[in-house]
Amino acid sequence: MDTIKCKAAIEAVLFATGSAVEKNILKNVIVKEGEQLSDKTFKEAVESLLEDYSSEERGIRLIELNGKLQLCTKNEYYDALIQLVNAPEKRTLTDVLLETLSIVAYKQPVTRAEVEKIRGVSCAHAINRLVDFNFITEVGRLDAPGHPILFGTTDDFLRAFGISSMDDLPDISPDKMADFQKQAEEEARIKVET
Amino acid sequence: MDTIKCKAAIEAVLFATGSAVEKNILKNVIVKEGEQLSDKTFKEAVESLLEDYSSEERGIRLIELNGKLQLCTKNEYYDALIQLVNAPEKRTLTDVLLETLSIVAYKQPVTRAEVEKIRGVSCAHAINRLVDFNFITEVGRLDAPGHPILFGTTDDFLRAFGISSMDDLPDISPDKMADFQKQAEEEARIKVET
Amino acid sequence: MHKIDKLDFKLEKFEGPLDLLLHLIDRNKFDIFDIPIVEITKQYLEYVDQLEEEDMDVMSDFLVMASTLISIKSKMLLPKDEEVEEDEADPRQELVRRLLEYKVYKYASLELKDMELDAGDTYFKKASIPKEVKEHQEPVDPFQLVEESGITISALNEIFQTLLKREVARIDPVRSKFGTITKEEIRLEDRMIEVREQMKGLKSINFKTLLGTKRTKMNVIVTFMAILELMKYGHLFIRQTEMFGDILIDSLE
Repeated sequence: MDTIKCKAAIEAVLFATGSAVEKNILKNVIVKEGEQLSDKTFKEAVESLLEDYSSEERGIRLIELNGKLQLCTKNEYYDALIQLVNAPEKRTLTDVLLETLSIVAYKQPVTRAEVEKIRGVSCAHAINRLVDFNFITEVGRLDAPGHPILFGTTDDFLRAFGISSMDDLPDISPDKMADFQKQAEEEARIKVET
Repeated sequence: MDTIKCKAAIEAVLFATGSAVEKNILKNVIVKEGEQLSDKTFKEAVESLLEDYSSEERGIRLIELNGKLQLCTKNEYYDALIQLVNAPEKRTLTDVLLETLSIVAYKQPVTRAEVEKIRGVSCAHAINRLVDFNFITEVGRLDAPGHPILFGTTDDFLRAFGISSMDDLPDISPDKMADFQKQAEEEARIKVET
Repeated sequence: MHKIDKLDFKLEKFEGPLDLLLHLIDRNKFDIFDIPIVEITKQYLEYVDQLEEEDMDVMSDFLVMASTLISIKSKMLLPKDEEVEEDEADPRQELVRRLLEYKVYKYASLELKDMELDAGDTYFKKASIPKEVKEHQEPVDPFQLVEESGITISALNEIFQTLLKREVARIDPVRSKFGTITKEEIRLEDRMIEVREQMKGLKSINFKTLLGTKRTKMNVIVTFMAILELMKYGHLFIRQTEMFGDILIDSLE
């Protein structure tokens, strides 16, 4: 199977399902009996598709989500298409939900108690809401007394926030922490000076 | 609005709806407020899109029908889709199927009602599966109210079980039947006596 | 240090004690690494005082922090032992760590908010599976099916024999000799009336007599239930002289 045929097959499958498909599943289903599809060819096809779709004359986007591929529209055509399709109602998350979600996103897998420790307030309600929205889900149980639920984020979370993988989360590395400290120190200095 | 932007917008809208959209409706929804879109540009965009989609490296087709446009999967990739969507359910001969098959084999030609009488439970599903598997087939109709279907085994059944004709089916001797009857009666008697 | 504006404060909505503390630090332009604990505790408590009317769940979270602040304050006010001072950690250290940690996630949540706004305009298509694909039926290989299940023709024979045996056993052999089997429907209410009819003029009756020839399981159960019901209403009384012996029913009417 050559790159061109492979590209076409990937596009066909992604278009029809509309959902996110694991790359390895995709690779398996597009190979016809008696045919060969090397990892290299498949990879090239995916890359070529990603490039094609990024072109300005395309209204569709190809996105990667945790090793899955999915087609979706480009944001700028939302106003046009919303006139013809029923899109799920947009929901904006409250600050409480966003804070809770960001802790789960960065600390996952994480228990409710850990989230509450960081936020300093109880957040059973926020956790439940996020589970309802399918932004977070139970990913296991902590091996500790009471076996508390461990939460993690879902693909829906990635989609809703336009994130391809957890690496795309805003950087809050120690460097960033240091920035905060510096910023805080500078603010303090300005205060002293004024 | 230039041809390139127009192409992208058309693609986005057609992708989102997944169904056939009237060209004039399409033209109306893609124009943003304060923008202009000439018939000529729109026509050019559609033609250019039709050409793009006819390329061999596309898995999606753009079809024009009665003044409507629609995106759909190219037929040649249905096989890939089938593999993904109709996740091959594991086909096995379950106990239910084997029981039903044995009744049809020995009692043929037999109606579903007779099979159900012997098994004591309904077996519409099992009958259908066995027909799908081509182990049994309709061999006629019973001359009775409703003219129920009579089922019998197929040549595939004989071949699959390695027998050349129905005569090769192991016997159920009349003695054996009488034994069953006697045995059941005895069991019942013991129960009454205690 | 400026006095805080109470009215402004009331309007503010804080996500929790850490949020409030960060606000106070920010507003007073305090150095997060050198928080004037006396002042911040004072301001914090002023806010918590206004919270009194709020529900206890919210309050308790704020009160926990209040006690932490007071505890830090008291530690800092204690005269220091010159010799051990260097080893002793700043009592504010843990609080600073928590504030910074919280600040990081608060920052991240704001970033996420922007990302959500940007991503909100993306449309994900619903599946459009062609009819041919939906209706496709994988052809079956009967040979493979039989081979995989390891079934043989003689096994099929055994299955059939077992079924026949089961079928024969299912039919009550005694009753089947009387011809057709009719389904009996016995209602408890009807049976209660019948029992009272049968008992009319009798001082007592034997349970078996009461059943007569209708000794089906259903009749035995319903008759017994009818007796229990009638006993409950005080129409009769039952006794049994020995275990598994006859049940005698005495009329109380």
